[in-house]
Amino acid sequence: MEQPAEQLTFDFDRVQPHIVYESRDDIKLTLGAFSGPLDLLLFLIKQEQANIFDIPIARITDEYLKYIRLMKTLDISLAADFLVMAATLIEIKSKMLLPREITGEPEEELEDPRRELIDRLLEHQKFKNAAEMLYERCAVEQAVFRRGRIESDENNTETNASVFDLLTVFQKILARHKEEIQMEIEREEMSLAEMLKRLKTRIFQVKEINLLELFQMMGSRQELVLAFIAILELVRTDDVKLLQRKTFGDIILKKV
Amino acid sequence: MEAVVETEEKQSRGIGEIISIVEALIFVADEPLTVKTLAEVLEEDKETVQAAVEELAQEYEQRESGLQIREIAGGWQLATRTEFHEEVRKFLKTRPSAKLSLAALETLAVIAYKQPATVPEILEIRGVQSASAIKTLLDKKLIVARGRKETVGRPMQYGTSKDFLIQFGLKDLSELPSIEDFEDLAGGV
Amino acid sequence: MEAVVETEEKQSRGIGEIISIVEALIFVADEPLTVKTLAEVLEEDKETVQAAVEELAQEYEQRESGLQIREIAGGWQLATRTEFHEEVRKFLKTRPSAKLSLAALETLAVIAYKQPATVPEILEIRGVQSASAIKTLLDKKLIVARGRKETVGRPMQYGTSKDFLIQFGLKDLSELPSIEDFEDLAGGV
Repeated sequence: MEQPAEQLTFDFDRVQPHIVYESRDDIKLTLGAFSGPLDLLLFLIKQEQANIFDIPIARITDEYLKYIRLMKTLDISLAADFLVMAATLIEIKSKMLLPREITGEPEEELEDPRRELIDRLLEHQKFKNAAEMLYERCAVEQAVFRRGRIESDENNTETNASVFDLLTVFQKILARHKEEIQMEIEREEMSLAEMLKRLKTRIFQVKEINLLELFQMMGSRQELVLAFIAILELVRTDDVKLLQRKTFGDIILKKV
Repeated sequence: MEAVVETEEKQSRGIGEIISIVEALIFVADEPLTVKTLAEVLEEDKETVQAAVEELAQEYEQRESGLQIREIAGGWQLATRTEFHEEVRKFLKTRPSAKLSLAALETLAVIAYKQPATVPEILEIRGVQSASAIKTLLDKKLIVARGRKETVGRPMQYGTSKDFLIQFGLKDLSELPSIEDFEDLAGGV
Repeated sequence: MEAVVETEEKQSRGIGEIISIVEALIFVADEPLTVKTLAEVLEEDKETVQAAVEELAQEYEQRESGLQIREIAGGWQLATRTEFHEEVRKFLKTRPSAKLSLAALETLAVIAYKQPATVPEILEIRGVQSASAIKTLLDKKLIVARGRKETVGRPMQYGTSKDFLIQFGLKDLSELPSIEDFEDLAGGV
């Protein structure tokens, strides 16, 4: 599986999520999915035409919970993060309801319970805009094409590797290995008599068999053992003899 | 003669010849070629090669070629000019494929600007688990693992890859607009 | 107005533009491109395209480019000029040695994760002979022999080298991503 220097093309799934208000209490989700709770919040704030620095927390919380309920009725699996945000919103809402005079401190010095959320929203918005910029860059880039394959590519069957590739490759090997083991289990077990018969038929056909090649053909450890015993048996009964044409050379099984 | 003739082993090449060889090498390379590599193969100094590459790029520009020599991912590459993308696409019968979700795109933006970034750091900014987006980006080789962060749990850190620069048409990371540039937009919700 | 305006879908192109598009198409094609194919993509007649291709080939000739547009196997192809074969060959040889074939990469992955690993063990996991891959890895100094295993046949054991750590940007082996690192990612798709 060589990898040609292929040019990737991307099409960003840019379907923007959209909520349509059918009536006062009935909202309808049309398309897409929000990339996260912050994304949904930004959308709701925009929808309400609210100021991000002065979020009408009660109204936004209601809308947010409405959306979550809708997702549930539509049986869309909801990431836990959406629920965490719901809890955060409710907490902020309740803090906002506390009468401020009780503390006796001037209002300006009180920390706005929304402060942290606003910061996160602003930070998130920045990256959302950056993502948009990346999208546009890539769209332009897709109008540029690299050269087709040339001869020098063909003898270059190399791949670039990173540690992630190592792991991915290793996982693939393990998966492949598992499959092979399963196949072995399904295979019918062979008896020594069958193996003897198989070897005899083969040796009568081809006269000579390379022992190493024969062993490599065996699909399982059990077959390997059977083949070994069968060969010993055939040598004992003088049906075949074993040859080694040079020192450390391959061992050949030859019909007598 | 007023100039001292140097006795060099290699024959000295004219600038025209250097430009031609640079063109041939950029063509056969399947990745953007750095001036450094070009200089090594040519056994010329980097300044000469840099001048040659720039001259070559200009030549392509001037003769309104269907191709362009451009700087990308720290190297030089031969590629088609954007104007003709319709015809090229028609011939290659390609339609943009391999979708990247909004989530993946956002995750990529976070990694591009915060690199090296860990999963918890990405979660903090995105407000949502990004595991599958990270997996997608790794599969598409837009990001790479960059070792572990020496902190609780030793989380893996991610950064953008060379392929990221290539796919997004960037010379290097400094070509990315600064993240603060997106702030004004943020206020305008 | 004196001229009858034809209602054609495509805008008519000048010869210069046709030449540029022909150049771009020949560049992106994997195989030599026939005039017939070019004419079809461009929706121009074959005579026009033939003239454009010939003009383009001549242009390359005249400006002493490092490349040539040549007719081969009934089609047209962009290729390096033969004069520069020495430099091209030299470049192709010096391509980054960090690149590995898939067989070598697989073998390296098994050794990295199972080290020390013997040839029979690698065979057992990969299901294919890995002798030449092991040789490649030894040549590239990515793995080293680690003594023999005290078992039948006393097979040689292999482990990853210091160069392996350097090339893959790892501080030590504990930095190798673990299955767990990516389990969440893989599961979340």
